[in-house]
Amino acid sequence: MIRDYYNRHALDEKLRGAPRPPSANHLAIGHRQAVAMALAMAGEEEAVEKLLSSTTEFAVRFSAPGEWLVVSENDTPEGLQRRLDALCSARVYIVDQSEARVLFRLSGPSTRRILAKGIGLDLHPTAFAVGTSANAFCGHIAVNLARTGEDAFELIAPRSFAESLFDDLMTMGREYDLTAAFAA
Amino acid sequence: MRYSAFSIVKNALSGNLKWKPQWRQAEPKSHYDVLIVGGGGHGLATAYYLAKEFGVKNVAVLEKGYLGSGNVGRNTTIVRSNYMLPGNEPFYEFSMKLWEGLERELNYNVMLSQRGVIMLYHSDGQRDAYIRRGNAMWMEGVAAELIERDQLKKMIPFLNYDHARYPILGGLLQRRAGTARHDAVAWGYARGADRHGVDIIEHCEVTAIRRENGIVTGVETTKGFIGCGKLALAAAGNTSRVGEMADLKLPIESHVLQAFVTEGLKPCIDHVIVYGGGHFYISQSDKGGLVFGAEIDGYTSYAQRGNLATAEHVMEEGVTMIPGLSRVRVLRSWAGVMDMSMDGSPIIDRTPIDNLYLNCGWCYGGFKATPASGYCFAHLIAKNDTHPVARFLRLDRFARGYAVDEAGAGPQPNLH
Amino acid sequence: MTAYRLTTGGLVDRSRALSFNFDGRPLRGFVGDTLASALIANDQLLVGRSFKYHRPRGIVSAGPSEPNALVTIGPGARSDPNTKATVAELYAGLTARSQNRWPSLGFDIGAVSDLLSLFIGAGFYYKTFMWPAQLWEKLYEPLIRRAAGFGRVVLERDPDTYEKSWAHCDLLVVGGGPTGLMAALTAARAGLRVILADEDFRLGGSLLSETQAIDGAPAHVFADRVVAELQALPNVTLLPRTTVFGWYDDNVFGAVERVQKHVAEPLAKLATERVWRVVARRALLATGAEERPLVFGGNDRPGVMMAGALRTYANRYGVAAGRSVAIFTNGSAGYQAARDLHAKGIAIAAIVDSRAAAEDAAPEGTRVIRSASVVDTKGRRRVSGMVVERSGFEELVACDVVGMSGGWSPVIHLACQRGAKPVWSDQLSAFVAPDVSGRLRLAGSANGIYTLSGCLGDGVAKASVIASELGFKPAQDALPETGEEADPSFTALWYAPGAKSKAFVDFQNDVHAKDLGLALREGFGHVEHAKRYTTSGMATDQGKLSNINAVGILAGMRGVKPADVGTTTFRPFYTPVSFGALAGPARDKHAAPIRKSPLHEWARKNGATFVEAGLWYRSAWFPRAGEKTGRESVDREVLNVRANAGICDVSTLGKIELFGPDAAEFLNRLYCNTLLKLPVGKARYGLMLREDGFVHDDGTVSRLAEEHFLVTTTTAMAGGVMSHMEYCSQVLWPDLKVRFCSVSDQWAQIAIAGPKARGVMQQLVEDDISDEAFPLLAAGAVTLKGGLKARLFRISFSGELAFELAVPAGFGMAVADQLMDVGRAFDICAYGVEALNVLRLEKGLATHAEFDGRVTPDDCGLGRMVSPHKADFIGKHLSSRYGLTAADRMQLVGLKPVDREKDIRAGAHLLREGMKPSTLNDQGWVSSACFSPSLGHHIALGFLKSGRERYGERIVVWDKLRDQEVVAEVCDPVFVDPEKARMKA
Amino acid sequence: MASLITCPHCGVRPKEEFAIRGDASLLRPAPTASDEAWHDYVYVRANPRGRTLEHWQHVGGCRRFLVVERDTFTHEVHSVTDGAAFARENGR
Repeated sequence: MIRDYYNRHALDEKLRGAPRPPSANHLAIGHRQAVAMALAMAGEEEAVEKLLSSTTEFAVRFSAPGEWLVVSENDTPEGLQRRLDALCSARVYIVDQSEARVLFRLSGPSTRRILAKGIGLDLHPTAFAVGTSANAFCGHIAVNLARTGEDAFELIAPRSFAESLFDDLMTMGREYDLTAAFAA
Repeated sequence: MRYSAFSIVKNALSGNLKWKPQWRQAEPKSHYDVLIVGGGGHGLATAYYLAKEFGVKNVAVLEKGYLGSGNVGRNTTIVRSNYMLPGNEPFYEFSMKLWEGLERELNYNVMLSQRGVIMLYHSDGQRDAYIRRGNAMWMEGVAAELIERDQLKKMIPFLNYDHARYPILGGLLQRRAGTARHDAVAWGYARGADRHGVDIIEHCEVTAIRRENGIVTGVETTKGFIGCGKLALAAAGNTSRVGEMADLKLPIESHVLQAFVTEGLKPCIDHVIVYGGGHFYISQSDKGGLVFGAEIDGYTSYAQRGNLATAEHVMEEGVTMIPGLSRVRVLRSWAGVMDMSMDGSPIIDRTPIDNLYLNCGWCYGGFKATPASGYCFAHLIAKNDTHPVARFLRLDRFARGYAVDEAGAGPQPNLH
Repeated sequence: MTAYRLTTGGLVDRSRALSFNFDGRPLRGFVGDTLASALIANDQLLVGRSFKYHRPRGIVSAGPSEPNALVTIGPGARSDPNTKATVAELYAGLTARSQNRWPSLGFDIGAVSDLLSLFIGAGFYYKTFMWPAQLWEKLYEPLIRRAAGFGRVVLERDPDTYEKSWAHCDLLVVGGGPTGLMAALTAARAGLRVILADEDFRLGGSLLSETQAIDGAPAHVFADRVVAELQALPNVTLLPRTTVFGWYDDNVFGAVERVQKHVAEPLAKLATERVWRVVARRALLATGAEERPLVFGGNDRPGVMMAGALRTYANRYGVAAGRSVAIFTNGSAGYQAARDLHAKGIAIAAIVDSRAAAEDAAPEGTRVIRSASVVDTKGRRRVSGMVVERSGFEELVACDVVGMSGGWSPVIHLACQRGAKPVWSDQLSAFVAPDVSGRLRLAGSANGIYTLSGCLGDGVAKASVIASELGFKPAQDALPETGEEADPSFTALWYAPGAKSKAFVDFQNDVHAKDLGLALREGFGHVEHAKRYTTSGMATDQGKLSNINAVGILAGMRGVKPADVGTTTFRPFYTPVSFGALAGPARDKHAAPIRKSPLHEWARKNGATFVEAGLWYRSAWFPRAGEKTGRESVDREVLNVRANAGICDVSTLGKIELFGPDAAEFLNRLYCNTLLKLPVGKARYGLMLREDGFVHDDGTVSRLAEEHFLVTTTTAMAGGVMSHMEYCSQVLWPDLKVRFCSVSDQWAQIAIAGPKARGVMQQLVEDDISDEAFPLLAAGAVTLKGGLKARLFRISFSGELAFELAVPAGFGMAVADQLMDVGRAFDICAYGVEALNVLRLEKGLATHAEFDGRVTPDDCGLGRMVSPHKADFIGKHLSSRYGLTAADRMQLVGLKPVDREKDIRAGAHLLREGMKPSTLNDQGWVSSACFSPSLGHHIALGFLKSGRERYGERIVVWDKLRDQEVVAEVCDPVFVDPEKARMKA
Repeated sequence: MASLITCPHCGVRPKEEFAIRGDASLLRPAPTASDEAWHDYVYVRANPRGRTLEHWQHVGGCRRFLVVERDTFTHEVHSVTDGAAFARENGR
């Protein structure tokens, strides 16, 4: 008996139905990324950081000293694991988080004002430049926040919190007609 | 001067010019049988009972600020005896009984209002814990009632029954519990102690404890040296600082707890209501302000001021429990320095120094304990023997493994 | 008609009329009005009744310090009690109601208390109402409560929404008057990120009431120009309608913006109020100064107002509070008001000046009475005259308004909220801000500079200093030109002598000068005691007008300087802030985030009833058609698990993966039992203690590879255990080579339990899971048919043959569906946490009902788990304390009702038969109880003194709270299958 | 403090991102240490009015335990260091 199990996205319920046409401020929900936590072995922190930043095959998000979230748009979870093993062999422990995290991509002219309603970081470009990432609270939920462009941010949240975070972001964005849909 | 309706009328007719100070501004004598450090509720109550019940009249209370400037004047005025553990419940019930006679005892209206304290529960597990507590109260002869949701809806209709994150399933009610006018407690005990000859010395800060041959002989103060036969500490949030002067090692951390009051409103909340989904509690003062608070700010502090993040969290709990509070405006916040103990329960005990006595660790609960704390501490000081209801509240209970941990949170003060 | 709208002038938009309603009366005002200015324009000066004596009270001020004009605004669930009419922006359709009066504002029964005032002075209630005791709650207190309070709150759900926002800036300027505007402009031009907040709906502050020209233009035009420039700069955020209410540590400020308080129907997409948390590198308080009232006989009669307010009403709003205004002043400000009013065509009845000599210019033809005092006012609900006393002679001066001006107090509130006390200045005759820190400064009138040119200049100067400090280069622009200015001096007058009637200090709380005298007489002379005894300064205005006079009066009576009296403590909030704004959006269902299991939808589809478990919603049971109670469903689920098989969502358990050469050693120190030698591919039950020796949490530890472990925690303690592990690894043993990571969200975890569990599982799993291949406590990776990688654990919480299957979260629902599908042939059912609880109870397994933070492993019968051989583990040393090992500790036992029909419920206590209930006789308590469908009667777990020695004893289960006593038999806590044969099958 | 903590790993963060564990000046005694040493470690606190060392965990960020050197009266923060680094330096 061969079974092909269906993989259900944490926001399937929330995003059911035809999406509204995206407004200037839009929330795109990531679909099918591979995400892994890379934990540097003792003493290998710097080496791992260097290796991870040596490639553009995936995005690297700072989580904690010696701990990074690695996000790949192209790899499968297994593929990402293999790629990371090959890149940093014997220096890092890789934990698959593809199913554990949901990606929120927020973009548009009012992005900073929307995020300021939940995030205490100074998001001025001089304080949080493009390419910066860190864990932070958005309201009561811990997320990883990355600036991917002048007016574009990416939030990575634990799967179990995804619906709550989605509701919060939509409330924060209602003043600016924020729309949401799965990423293309 | 005895207070009564008659005395009010009589004085009014002579233009209210003949009222006398409620207590004397005493200057320190060179020596007292008992010196009490801390002119708050507990210190003053101790002095009162020492003089009145135990015949120890040569007593002075030293207060570094103005009388009642500590936690007795900055709490949420709740009085109750709804504890669970045998180390606590008899003590707090003893206190409750003293409260019930306090106005006549002191000839001072402390406005004890037995309006009922209800603690809400939001899950089966929490209900079971409250049942356990209610039955523990009954064991001590204290009436408790389990109010189920339907009954509660009739009693307190404005709670968030339909949209709450954690459903309100019912509550544990102690009808005899309620509130009292906090400042009046300090003033009433001060007046009572004064009438029994106790010297109350304000603006007199203890700067050192003098010891000879392992015995306390007196204290250095900002008003000079004062000798004593026995020294009793009732310094609440400053316990560690005073204790340090006698090299005491204490299981105490000082934490800051905020409280709040809203603008005055016509009567709307008739009970003291405690939210089980957090720590929020609220009641309405006789002046109309809603008085409320919740958890401590979380860090050790000697500053009598709080943090905005905590304040906002308190409000979140408030509107979650009572949605109709949303448009009520909060007038003022203040903060007290709590002597948080390592198990959340108080200490009334001797110390390794023979004539030095300790009263501390009141955490959030000091106000309601005021009469019993004073009584038991006076008992201990006068007789050198622990009052039976305070027998579990010993300083060595941690070393012996007999923590009185009502919250079950372990040795981390900010979790109690 | 006495008060009226001037025919011209003011900054209201006379082309846009607004209709509103006060106490049922339809009235009209203009855009740009406050409710107060519009009420005055309609000759409605009487707006409320006082707190204690129910005296008629009128509008006193034109700003947030207003003590009297408190009204309820808005209908039904949108009503805002105690709103100050002086700051409420007028809008079309506004409805306002007066407060604290019955039956009407004009005729208030409560006013009878005014007649009794001799008997009900300060603190009278402490001296009476003591007999008989039971009458306090029944009679006296309700009477006092009903008479007290102000507005009525509608305890209904608020239809509006609220939000919060963070803001970060180089400079926060508080106050948008002349000082604040110039400061913001200077800083903004220099390139700082600037936030300017002002409580008013229009920026400009005193410039909006000013008649003096700046740079040749009217002051308000100048203000508009500056605002326009600021608005155009990208580095500036202007926040009108925003009150900065608190200064907190690290230069963080709390502010509340009234986003839509000035509309009848708020837009749904906008919050009604927004709380800002402003993180400011520097802050400048340009909060101005407060004019002081004078304390004289009859000073509370409607029509007695602040002189500056009269100016503001005339100049900014184009309204006159009366036709004949008398001024009582101790300084130049009174004259300034008289001049402005006179220029608007309002008659000045007289200026009464407490000083003997002054240079100030009175309007032409105005009578000035020097060295004089007002000792009383006349009139019923409105002032009709005042009694002036000079050199022992009294004179009645007819007037319909008395403007009082008692000098100035810098508004330093925010600067004093963090512990530093105000400092008395002899020169200014006022308390000024202490030197608080370089990060917060004061400028302009808040800094004791009262001239317009001085304020403009101080704003520029302070902003320049700040800009330079932060590394910016401020431009050296010329200061705006102002004309010649009057000397803003005054001579303090705390109490106008010779009062013929009550001279109020605190209007709202009805504290008059004699109350302070009484307080002093009774020993309450300390400023804090006086406040608490008389309630002076404790009203909704927090004594903004009254406190300084109370201090002055106490000082006078005590024969000391105000400096020696000091002030009471300034604390947040500067002006009251709504609960709703401070709470923001986190309320109701959003009070805490909701966590959902990857199997949530699966459970919902299968009809689950959900129950809150911390942040989670867990499936409690799965009712089927015909089942009337949860109990019926739970019983069926339990029996089915024992007879066939069931599946349960256990995804909410905490799951943590550990790696590293020291992972085993780390776990071995973390748990009290031995884990060092746990073989790869095996799971073990683990028990974790706190350092004080009591049980912290339990769970399982699985070794997936030599240096790779997976631990599970209970749902409730998942966060706490993670944190505890982080503490141990980072702080206690930083040299242990271990890394870990939560994988709780990565896996959907399903328990499959029951005698047919293996049959079901084998349908899905490729690998051999026979007892030989996959025995009890086996753990490891498996492949599901079709290729999905999963993890399987042979662990049981039900006492049955059981597995826990973990699959990547997104596949959880599909796999659970599949299990139900293939399980149909095995009579599988879904079961929830209630059945799970019954199953564990029947097995005597402890959970958090038992691990209440006060039990030792031995109390729970798990003493043998505590390794005596390990050198160290968390909790080892203190476990051996006397109190934790005493023979009379309460121990976990089972309880069975002797009469099997009776039920036992959790929370009951235990008593020996025949013993009286008392704390001393208390033998223990029931921690968990349920109906056991397997046994057909109730069972319970409980803690009983020396319980393990007492199996077979009869004990009374005492539940006084529900008036129930049941005799039970003490037994071993394992009720079902003590040989564990079923689990090992 | 009280409002903001500068996390050495994550930058300036609001107080609500942190969970406060307590006194960071205490050293966990050796397993064989005296009863008194263990009692003092678990139950006795210096509780100074003034400078103190406290463990704050950055639960909303890097989840590191930080040692916050802080004044308990003025609430001024003097330093924030990583807990593991602090522990190593102080000979654990």
